[in-house]
Amino acid sequence: MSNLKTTLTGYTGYRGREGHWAFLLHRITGLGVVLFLAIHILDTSFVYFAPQLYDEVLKVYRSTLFGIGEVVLVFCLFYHGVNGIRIAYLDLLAPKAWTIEKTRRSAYLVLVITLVLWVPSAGYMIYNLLRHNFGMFGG
Amino acid sequence: MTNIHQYDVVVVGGGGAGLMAAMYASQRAKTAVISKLYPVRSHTGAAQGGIGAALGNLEEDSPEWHTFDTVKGSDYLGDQDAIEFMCHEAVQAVYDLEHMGLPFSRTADGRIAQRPFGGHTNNVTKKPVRRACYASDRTGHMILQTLYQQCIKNNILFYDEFQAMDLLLVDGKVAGVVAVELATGELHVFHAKAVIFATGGHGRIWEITSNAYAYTGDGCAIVARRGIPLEDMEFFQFHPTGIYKLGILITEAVRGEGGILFNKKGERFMERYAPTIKDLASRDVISRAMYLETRAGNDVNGQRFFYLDVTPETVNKYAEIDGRTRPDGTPYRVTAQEILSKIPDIADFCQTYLGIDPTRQPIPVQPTAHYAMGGIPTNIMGQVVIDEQNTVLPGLYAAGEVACVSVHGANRLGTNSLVDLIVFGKHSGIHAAEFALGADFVPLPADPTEYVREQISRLHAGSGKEKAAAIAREMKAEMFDHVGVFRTQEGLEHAIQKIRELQERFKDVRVTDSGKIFNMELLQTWELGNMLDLALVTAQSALARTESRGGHARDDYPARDDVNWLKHTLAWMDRDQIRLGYKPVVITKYPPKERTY
Amino acid sequence: MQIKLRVFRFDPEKDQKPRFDTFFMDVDPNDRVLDLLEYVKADFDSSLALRRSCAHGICGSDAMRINGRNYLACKVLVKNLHSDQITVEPLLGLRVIKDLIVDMEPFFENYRSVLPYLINDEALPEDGKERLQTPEERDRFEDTTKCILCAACTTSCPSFWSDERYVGPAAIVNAHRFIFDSRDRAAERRLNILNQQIGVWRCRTAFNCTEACPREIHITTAIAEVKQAILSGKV
Amino acid sequence: MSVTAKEPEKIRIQKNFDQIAWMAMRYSGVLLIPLAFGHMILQDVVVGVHQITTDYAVERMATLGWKLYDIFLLAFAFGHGMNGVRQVFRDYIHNPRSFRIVSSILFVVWLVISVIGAITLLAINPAMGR
Ligand SMILES: Cc1cc2nc3c(=O)[nH]c(=O)nc-3n(C[C@H](O)[C@H](O)[C@H](O)COP(=O)(O)OP(=O)(O)OC[C@H]3O[C@@H](n4cnc5c(N)ncnc54)[C@H](O)[C@@H]3O)c2cc1C
Ligand code: HEM
Ligand code: SF4
Ligand code: F3S
Ligand code: FES
Repeated sequence: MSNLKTTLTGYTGYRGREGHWAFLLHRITGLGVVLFLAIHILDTSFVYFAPQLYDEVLKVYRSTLFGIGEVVLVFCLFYHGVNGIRIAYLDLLAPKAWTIEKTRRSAYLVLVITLVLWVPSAGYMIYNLLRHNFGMFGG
Repeated sequence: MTNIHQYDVVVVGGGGAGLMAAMYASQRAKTAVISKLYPVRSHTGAAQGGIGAALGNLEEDSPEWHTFDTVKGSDYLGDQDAIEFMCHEAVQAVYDLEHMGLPFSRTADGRIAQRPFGGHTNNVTKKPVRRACYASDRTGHMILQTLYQQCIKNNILFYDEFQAMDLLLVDGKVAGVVAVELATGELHVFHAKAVIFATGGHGRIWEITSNAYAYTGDGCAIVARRGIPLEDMEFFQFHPTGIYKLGILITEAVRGEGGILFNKKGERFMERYAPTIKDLASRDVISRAMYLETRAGNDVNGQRFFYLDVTPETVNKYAEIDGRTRPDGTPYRVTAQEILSKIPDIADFCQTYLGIDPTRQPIPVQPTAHYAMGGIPTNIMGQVVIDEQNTVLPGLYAAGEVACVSVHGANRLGTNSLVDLIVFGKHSGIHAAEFALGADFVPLPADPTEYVREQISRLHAGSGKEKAAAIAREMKAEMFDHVGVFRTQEGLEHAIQKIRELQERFKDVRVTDSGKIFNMELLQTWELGNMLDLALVTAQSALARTESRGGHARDDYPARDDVNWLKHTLAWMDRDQIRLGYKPVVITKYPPKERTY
Repeated sequence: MQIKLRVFRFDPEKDQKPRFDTFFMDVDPNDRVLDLLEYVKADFDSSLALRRSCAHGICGSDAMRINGRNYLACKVLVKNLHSDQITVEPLLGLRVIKDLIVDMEPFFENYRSVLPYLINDEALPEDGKERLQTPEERDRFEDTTKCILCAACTTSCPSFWSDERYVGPAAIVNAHRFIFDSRDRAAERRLNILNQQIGVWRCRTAFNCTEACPREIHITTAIAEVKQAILSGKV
Repeated sequence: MSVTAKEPEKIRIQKNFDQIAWMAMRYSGVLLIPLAFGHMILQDVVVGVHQITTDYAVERMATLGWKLYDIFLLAFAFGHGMNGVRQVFRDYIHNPRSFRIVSSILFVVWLVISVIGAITLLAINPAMGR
């Protein structure tokens, strides 16, 4: 188990740069998304296996807590996807571009693109959440 | 409890010489290498410029010329039979390295690339010749890596991080070595038929040095304590271009590529000291020129440094003035890019330690203690010889910087040390294996580790009144000031007295760490003892030699004196006294002449 | 300038647990961190244990974690750290033996596993001279010949932290040096070794290795080239 | 010019799972951009959970186009994700036996959930709406 300790020390304590953070975020977001996906497949299957219960599921989905979680999920998928494309592009098409400058810059670019996608989405989702759950904006 | 191991051949040291010896010895005899550093950490890895061999890949060259240049470079103190042997063997040795995988830089037609280097000339035109075979500016690194790789391939047995502390002699024959295992603090006895010392130099005695922390002269000190003389210890090379204050080496190759030295007036002062090859004169000549310039007040800011300029503008300007051409006859002109590609590591040092880009700014340099020409006397087979008659001590070998064959005489030419390692490393390996096959083990003494234990317990038993660090500091400063580039009787006497005083004070040092595991303090304090001993031998040998020759420059005896001093110094450490003796220089083809560049 | 130096200490013969010793000292911004550690040994606590030799970034002895990142202590100047607090710790992922000294054996074992030596059993040129190689062929692996086996890369790699069987960037760099050498004939063997579970596929391009390499080797590029060679079967 | 005139070496590499998985992660990832991003943007952002009802879900899943889309998404996203999880576990679990057990469990989880998802997608038809 000393490896686990080393790993955690390294993940949190090592002052890695962009590549290190990109790796950590990619891993965390990937695991987050797959966890959600597993649950999501199962709950959606209620539509077929237990349609009555699906309404309950939808209630949970509409809860405030879940709404916030959903905003996070959207970030996770956006980040993971955009960064995944960065990795796939460099690995498959431009292996020579795995250089310090390009890695640093592309890691920032990924963050920017993610935010460009996420911020409006999150805004709209929060708007909906506030409207439906808190009756704001004439909801 | 001590651990006893038995090998036909034990190699002490895992640098270029040690690995080469191990590779050849292990082909025939059961061999082990013990090294206080991981072999790849050895100082051979620091060598930058190149390895000299008359391959003639770019222009006409011959081992004869290489021989003559080396003899001349040695200020006629080198043994000419050994030099001739080395320079002829060099060619095959370089091809051997290539076959082992060494990634030499290449010429356009795929051959090993070569560059000019200080003191290497075309004997006919007297112009610099391209003789230094190189792999960028990390030739030594590539030699060390390549040899280590081959050792792995050949399953050579390594005792990494084992520090030898004593040589076992029984009735004038080698019985083995005693080493401490750093990781456990345990003593190990290596019972051997033949022992090869390849422990490198001792440049850490001086304050400003290009040498590694590990360069504490363990090999010389160990054998000297066992009654073996040290040869030509007064000859220590000061390399003219160490980075100001740090001593980090800026290879001669920088001047080979066209770099020029300037004093504070912006004058190319080497024109005055070596009118023919100017900035590519040999090291002792340039270091001495710098000293004289300093004395004349021409050093920059009065701080004893000069500028080495490799900016393309300067290089091209002076290449034009000198009429330097490329092999195809076109004028020699360079771009910043080209310079960078030839000396990437140097550029990196300048960037890291000085924050300057050498293709835009000049590099501040000063002479730095660099290379021990002297050491354990050997013959061309690497056998240690212990007196004026060159009597062989059976089973004991030395190779590399620790040895004095003597091929470098009073001054080593750049690139010749790597040649020395490879050639004599190889031959000592071959010969040691041969010897071991025909010899029996000499029985170990009753208590083989006694002397080492005694030395260690003394280091623990000191009163603690004195600090090792302070003693080291004072020794280095004293040596740099008085046993440096220029020496005088007064200075040397001062130094000798000071070192004796430091040796006394050293007895009051106490090692605070009483542990066994990686007790670096203990070992480093022991190393300081070695350095003090060698400092004394160096100063004593220098005081006796009342002439100036190569790396040994006496202010009070400025001329070379072939009548009285064309001989090698031998220095014995008899308890606390240094006894000096002399043996003749071997001269075959080249009678001494005045040495001008 | 005045700095606060914190040094990781652990003496296996005395201590149950590691501790940090703190030293306040006046230093020159141009001092190397190695110089500071030498000041500690000279003036404060001579029992501090570390490896070092060349003092100019060429022997690979003194890789360690400085302010949380791997450097050679002799190649990083105080001013480069932009801080008056300096924390020095041993490399992560290798067992600490004493103070800043770690057990390098697993690292060298990984290195040896990739056949880091020239293999070519074909006859040598008849004239006994060098095997030919063009400057272009030589350039192909120039970068990876620079490695000094300091382990700064491997011990900064998240994949290595979690599993020291991963051969690690340093081993791949040294394999690369031979795979792309036109004189070598064992690329196939090396690529098959690196195609294993503990080989190149463990690299998640976390890039700490390249950031840490004191020789500025483009490690991740080299790893990517090896991956490509495995996939395409071409070197 | 190549003076060594080295024959391009014919190198045979033993194909293995890691190598294939590495490629698969990248290709499936690229494919997942339209699939996963599309799905998420539509469902979570544009439509939003508050508009989603059982009827909506049934209707959508019953349309042939969306059915295909969802099946692809299920196959690629969950496969990609579960292999990702397997790789992460492999970083931390070193005992080969333990790892074999864990990956078997992951495989079963993947299979069961995928089958449940597949049945749902395949079986739903418009008639099921209320
Ligand atoms: C910066 C620099 C640049 C140089 N450039 C050039 C150049 O361009 N061309 C050239 O020809 N020469 C050059 N030289 C000189 C040359 O590199 C050295 O003289 C040569 O490498 C010495 O090799 P060696 O094998 O004798 O010793 P090293 O390579 O230093 O090996 C010594 C070995 O002995 C071991 N050792 C030491 N003491 C003990 C002990 N007590 N017990 C066990 N093991 C021990 C060490 O661990 C090490 O493995 C340069 C030197 C320096 C410092
Ligand atoms: C949207 C498009 C996506 C792209 C482009 C993408 C790309 C990638 C890539 C290239 C990797 C391999 C990383 C590596 O080996 O270094 C990866 C890993 C991973 N992906 Fe995705 N992915 C996407 C969507 C998803 C989805 C939807 C999930 C969850 C179901 C997911 C979960 C994971 C996980 C868990 C990993 C392993 C992470 C790790 O090894 O650290 N990915 N992804
Ligand atoms: S690749 Fe760089 S960081 Fe890694 S061991 Fe080699 S020199 Fe050190
Ligand atoms: S840090 Fe590790 S994950 Fe790859 S890019 Fe370097 S080896
Ligand atoms: S001491 Fe040699 S690399 Fe730092």
